[in-house]
Amino acid sequence: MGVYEARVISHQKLQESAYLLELHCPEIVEKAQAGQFVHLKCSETLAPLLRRPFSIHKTDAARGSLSIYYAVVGEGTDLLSKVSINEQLSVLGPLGKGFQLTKGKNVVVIGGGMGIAPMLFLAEELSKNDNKITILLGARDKEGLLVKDSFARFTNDLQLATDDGSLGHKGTVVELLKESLQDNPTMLYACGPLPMLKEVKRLSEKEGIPCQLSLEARMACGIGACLGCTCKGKGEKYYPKVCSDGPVFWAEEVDLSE
Amino acid sequence: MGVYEARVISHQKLQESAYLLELHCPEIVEKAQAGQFVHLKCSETLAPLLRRPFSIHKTDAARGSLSIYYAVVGEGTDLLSKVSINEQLSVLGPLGKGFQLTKGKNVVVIGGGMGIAPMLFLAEELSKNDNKITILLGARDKEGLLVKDSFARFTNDLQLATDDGSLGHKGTVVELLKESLQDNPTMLYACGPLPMLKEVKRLSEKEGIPCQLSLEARMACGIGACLGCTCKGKGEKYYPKVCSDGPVFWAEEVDLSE
Amino acid sequence: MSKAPDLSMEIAGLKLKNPVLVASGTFGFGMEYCDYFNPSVLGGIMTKGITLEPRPGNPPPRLCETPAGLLNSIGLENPGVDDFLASYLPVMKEKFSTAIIVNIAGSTVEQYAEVSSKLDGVEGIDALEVNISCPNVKEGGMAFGATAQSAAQVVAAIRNETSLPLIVKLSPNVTDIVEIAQAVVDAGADALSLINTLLGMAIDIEKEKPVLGNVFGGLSGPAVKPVAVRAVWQVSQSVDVPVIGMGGITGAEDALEFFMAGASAVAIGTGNFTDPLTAVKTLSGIEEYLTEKGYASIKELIGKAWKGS
Amino acid sequence: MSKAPDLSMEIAGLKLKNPVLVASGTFGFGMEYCDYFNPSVLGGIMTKGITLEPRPGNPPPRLCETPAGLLNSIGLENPGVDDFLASYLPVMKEKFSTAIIVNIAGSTVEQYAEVSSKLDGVEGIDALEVNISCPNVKEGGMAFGATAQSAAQVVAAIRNETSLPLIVKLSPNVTDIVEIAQAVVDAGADALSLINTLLGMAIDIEKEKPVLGNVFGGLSGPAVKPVAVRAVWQVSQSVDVPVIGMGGITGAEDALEFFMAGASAVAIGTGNFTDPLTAVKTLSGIEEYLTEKGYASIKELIGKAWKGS
Ligand SMILES: Cc1cc2nc3c(=O)[nH]c(=O)nc-3n(C[C@H](O)[C@H](O)[C@H](O)COP(=O)(O)OP(=O)(O)OC[C@H]3O[C@@H](n4cnc5c(N)ncnc54)[C@H](O)[C@@H]3O)c2cc1C
Ligand SMILES: Cc1cc2nc3c(=O)[nH]c(=O)nc-3n(C[C@H](O)[C@H](O)[C@H](O)COP(=O)(O)OP(=O)(O)OC[C@H]3O[C@@H](n4cnc5c(N)ncnc54)[C@H](O)[C@@H]3O)c2cc1C
Ligand SMILES: Cc1cc2nc3c(=O)[nH]c(=O)nc-3n(C[C@H](O)[C@H](O)[C@H](O)COP(=O)(O)O)c2cc1C
Ligand SMILES: Cc1cc2nc3c(=O)[nH]c(=O)nc-3n(C[C@H](O)[C@H](O)[C@H](O)COP(=O)(O)O)c2cc1C
Ligand code: FES
Ligand code: FES
Repeated sequence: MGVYEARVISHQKLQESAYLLELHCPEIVEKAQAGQFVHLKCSETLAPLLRRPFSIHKTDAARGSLSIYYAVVGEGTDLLSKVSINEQLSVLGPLGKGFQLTKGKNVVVIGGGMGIAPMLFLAEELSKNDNKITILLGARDKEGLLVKDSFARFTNDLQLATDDGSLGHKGTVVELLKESLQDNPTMLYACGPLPMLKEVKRLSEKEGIPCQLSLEARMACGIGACLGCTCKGKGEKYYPKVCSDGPVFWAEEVDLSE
Repeated sequence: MGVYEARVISHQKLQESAYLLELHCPEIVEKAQAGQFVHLKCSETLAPLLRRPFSIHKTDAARGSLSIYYAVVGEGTDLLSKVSINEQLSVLGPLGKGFQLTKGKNVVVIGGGMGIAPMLFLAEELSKNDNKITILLGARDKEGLLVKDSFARFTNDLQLATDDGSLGHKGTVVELLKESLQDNPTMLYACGPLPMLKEVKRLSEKEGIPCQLSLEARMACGIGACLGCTCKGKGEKYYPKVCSDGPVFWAEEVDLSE
Repeated sequence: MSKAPDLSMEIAGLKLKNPVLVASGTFGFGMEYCDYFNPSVLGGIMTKGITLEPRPGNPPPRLCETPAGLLNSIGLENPGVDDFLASYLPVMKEKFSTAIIVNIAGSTVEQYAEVSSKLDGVEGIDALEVNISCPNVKEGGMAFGATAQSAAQVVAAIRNETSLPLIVKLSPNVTDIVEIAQAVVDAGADALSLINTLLGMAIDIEKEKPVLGNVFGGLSGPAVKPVAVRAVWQVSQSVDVPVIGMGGITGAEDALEFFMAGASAVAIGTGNFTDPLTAVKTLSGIEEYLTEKGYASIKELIGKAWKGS
Repeated sequence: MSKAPDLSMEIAGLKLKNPVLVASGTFGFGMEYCDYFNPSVLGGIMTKGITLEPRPGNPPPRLCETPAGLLNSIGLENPGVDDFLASYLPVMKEKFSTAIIVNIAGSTVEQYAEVSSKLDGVEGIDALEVNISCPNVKEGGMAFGATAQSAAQVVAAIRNETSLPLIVKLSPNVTDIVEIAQAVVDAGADALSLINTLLGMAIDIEKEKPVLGNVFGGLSGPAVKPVAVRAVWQVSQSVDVPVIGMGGITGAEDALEFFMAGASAVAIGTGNFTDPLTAVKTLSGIEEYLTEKGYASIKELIGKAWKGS
């Protein structure tokens, strides 16, 4: 972990208001694990004041680069989208607790919306370990699934869902999951909007399948110092910190009610 | 006067941290008078919060454009310097009370440092009215006088001064003025740093020559509504507003002591 | 097809065509902004603070920009009530068909009373806004707003002199704003404005002295919005009179926060400086929001965040 | 060749190698930042607030970014004084060769006293910072800091239990911070920290309810700097003990404002989040400034803006 000035190597608009940003940062790449994130300063001014967390979408050891896949949703990501090649960005990372990898298992990877972002790195890592991987990606429309091809390399079973039916199954990724469960997976990995995570958690509990969820929370420090990015825990730990106890949690560790 | 979204037509780095920015804004050009200024939003975010005032350096009726000549001194001008061609900037203008023009007189135009900026537009206007014009420009070094050639068109008597002697007289523009006074000018026009303005005012009073000074103050509204940009007045008016009672004042109207 | 949402609002008997005003001291007497838009489209104009005698204001510099904020130490520069009535009000009356709310200040209770009595019954004045919270003059503002007792005293004295709707403007520079709010309502306030500026200052590290000629200034702008929203939330739940919310509004989203926190109207201050069209844009943004969400009236939003759905 | 300027400072008998600290609650117990720099280069570390019993803190969401500011409602989540002594302090002692200032809070005067007595005489603790100004918990903070009397009462009770240097942290959410400062100094404070956060809130206009789980939060960051500088200016001129200034510092220029306003040391809070290196950069920036301007010691700058040259 450290703070680095990372040079922008490539920056590509993928779909309406979603971008792929590649940063040169070998120090982070060397240590990064799937499910971890980086904390980025999106501007040099005080607007916005805080950094913004983004999952590591993929790494390229040869280029010493990591990529993030992000959507423009507000001021920070809007400013980020205007950053040019060769500009430097201040990056903290790699941060947080990533996914626990499995070996020789039958796993399902579920990504919904921008929750697709961390799943590519995860898929790559899982594919190295002799797992049987099913990947389920969902989005509003086919535009939201433009990164699907990068996933195809890591699985023979890539299933897509869109709300408007413009690509793959018309409906939610949770519906795809329900079918996949008949295949008796032994591990679920999920990242996506809260309603999706709630459903995945419910299904995993019902079926008794271990399940790892990547959560989001508003962050300040990003490194466990401010105690700001809490979610609701279960059992002893009242309020786990998403940035350092997570972002990846076992489904049973967290309470997703609002 | 109005608020306009003006497109950047050209943007040129002139010298170390000084730029020439040309904005397409026919509405302002049509009404602009020498000595007036525009109030520019340098960023789309809240950093910095306020607009920044800049003198109108020149106008080009055919292109419907106005130019400002500015130095990077802080956050706002730094952001401004990064603006690209075809971007839009929000501009208020033309604002303030400009220079009172003369006809058939023997005038001296004195610009020091970035105070050179409004003097080009002034020189052009004066040159239309059958005046005998002496132009005195001063700067730290010759880099600071790169705009000098634009002035040459409007006078046969362009004199330069630099602190380091790298161009023209080694010394201040006030020293040049002292010599020019032997020529019995009938009007002085000055813009520049406070110590220079104080000297010009003192000399004008000593010699009894009418003198117009362009002043600066921190501004908020730029249009006379907030009462924030005051200077010290003389006589009845305690605190004239630089944005609407000025920026150009008769030397005797203002008290330049700090 | 959906009907246009109802934006009208009544505050202290004063009918506003819409609930977007411009805040005292940031809009002069309205004239300066006429080149940019027609102020009559707004719900009302709150004038620069008026005192009994003309005041020159504080020595320059009077402004200092801060992160997302502005420090000002204007110090109530104004032409005085007589000249206001003679020279400014007639022009305002003629030019503007919107509520004219005259902001007043004073150094003594008597001065507040006298200004109020001079403004009472004058045609064209729709309401008074009493500034007991100006941090920029030693007497005549903050001192009165600092305790419930002195605040109530000023308000009672004014109430005695006028039947105009009385809006009292509160300071955030107090330990318990609710206590002061209740005291001035008991003393006769028909509505409350909040917040005035926060007491602040800045130092010029080159000159090694305060930036402002007056040392202290009032902090306004987006930086103070969280304090303002909190004050509106607290006060609107504790009094029975309407609250006009202000502090850092730069657009409709900010304004909506204030309504949901309990404001019945909002005023744009520093936001006018960033963009002279902020008030009109805020107004149209609110209208769009209501239409989009299917609200029939802005009134449905008042206090929504504490009333619940 | 010029000598390196003297950055050392003594506050309440506590010798600091330099006057740049990190503020309570923004630096955990120092461990998290070790990956970014060595905290031992700083003048000291102010710990997260410690209470008698462990506390879970407030429900999420606990953070909301605002223009140039941050609202937090952590609510004093902490392991409690016993676990702090058993598990955290030993690691801090071992890892850090810099002043360790333990920030404490409580819900009753007795709790403050008991925590202080447990920390008294413990090796490795250099000073206590007493938080009587936390706006984030109903009891145990702000309530005590709100009046001179209750503030003095807490401080006197703590003074009774400990001979450690006692730094009392004041709230800006009061009508008269000077009055409170004087009262706590009279009650035994050796130094003052100011400011804690401003009470604020934000509303989520989509959800039509407050953003923070706890409704209210404390506002920090550059947005509040003008309020903090003002408080330091006022208080440092009215008491005879040193003042530690904080509120919105993001670099040396901000820190210099605080020194010139009267601070003897500064602390970086929210600035750590923008850049974990803010504190070290501030320190080196101060050193450069002193060298450039030919000051022999940082002490020459304390209160320069009111003392004059
Ligand atoms: C561990 C982690 C990993 C993330 N990875 C990615 C990623 O790979 N790609 C990606 O596009 N985004 C990712 N995000 C979300 C991303 O951080 C936010 O979209 C970003 O911070 C928004 O910044 P902004 O300034 O553009 O929007 P803001 O102006 O801050 O917010 C815009 C709107 O989005 C909402 N919002 C923004 N962020 C969050 C959040 N974290 N939780 C709830 N609501 C929010 C706000 O409430 C607001 O309505 C991740 C978040 C976390 C915590
Ligand atoms: C009527 C008028 C016309 C102007 N015309 C020009 C012009 O043609 N070209 C040009 O380069 N500049 C001009 N200026 C100055 C210009 O407005 C400032 O340089 C600019 O606002 C600085 O913004 P910033 O954000 O970069 O600097 P900031 O970060 O705001 O300030 C940087 C430093 O400069 C000082 N400073 C900035 N502006 C002023 C000021 N107005 N008075 C005193 N100190 C100041 C600040 O105190 C600070 O130390 C003009 C100013 C006025 C009032
Ligand atoms: C330059 C300036 C002048 C002001 N003058 C007055 C005044 O005369 N009377 C008053 O009651 N408030 C005055 N205010 C306070 C504003 O009306 C408003 O309450 C405050 O600025 C908060 O709103 P804002 O953040 O939108 O500016 C002034 C504010 C500014 C910035
Ligand atoms: C996330 C967070 C947690 C804080 N926790 C504490 C605390 O436990 N005790 C305390 O006295 N102050 C606490 N504070 C206040 C800071 O120590 C500091 O006084 C305040 O934030 C102003 O400084 P800043 O603007 O540099 O952050 C906290 C501030 C933040 C932002
Ligand atoms: S963001 Fe600070 S603890 Fe997680
Ligand atoms: S800047 Fe507002 S009156 Fe001049």
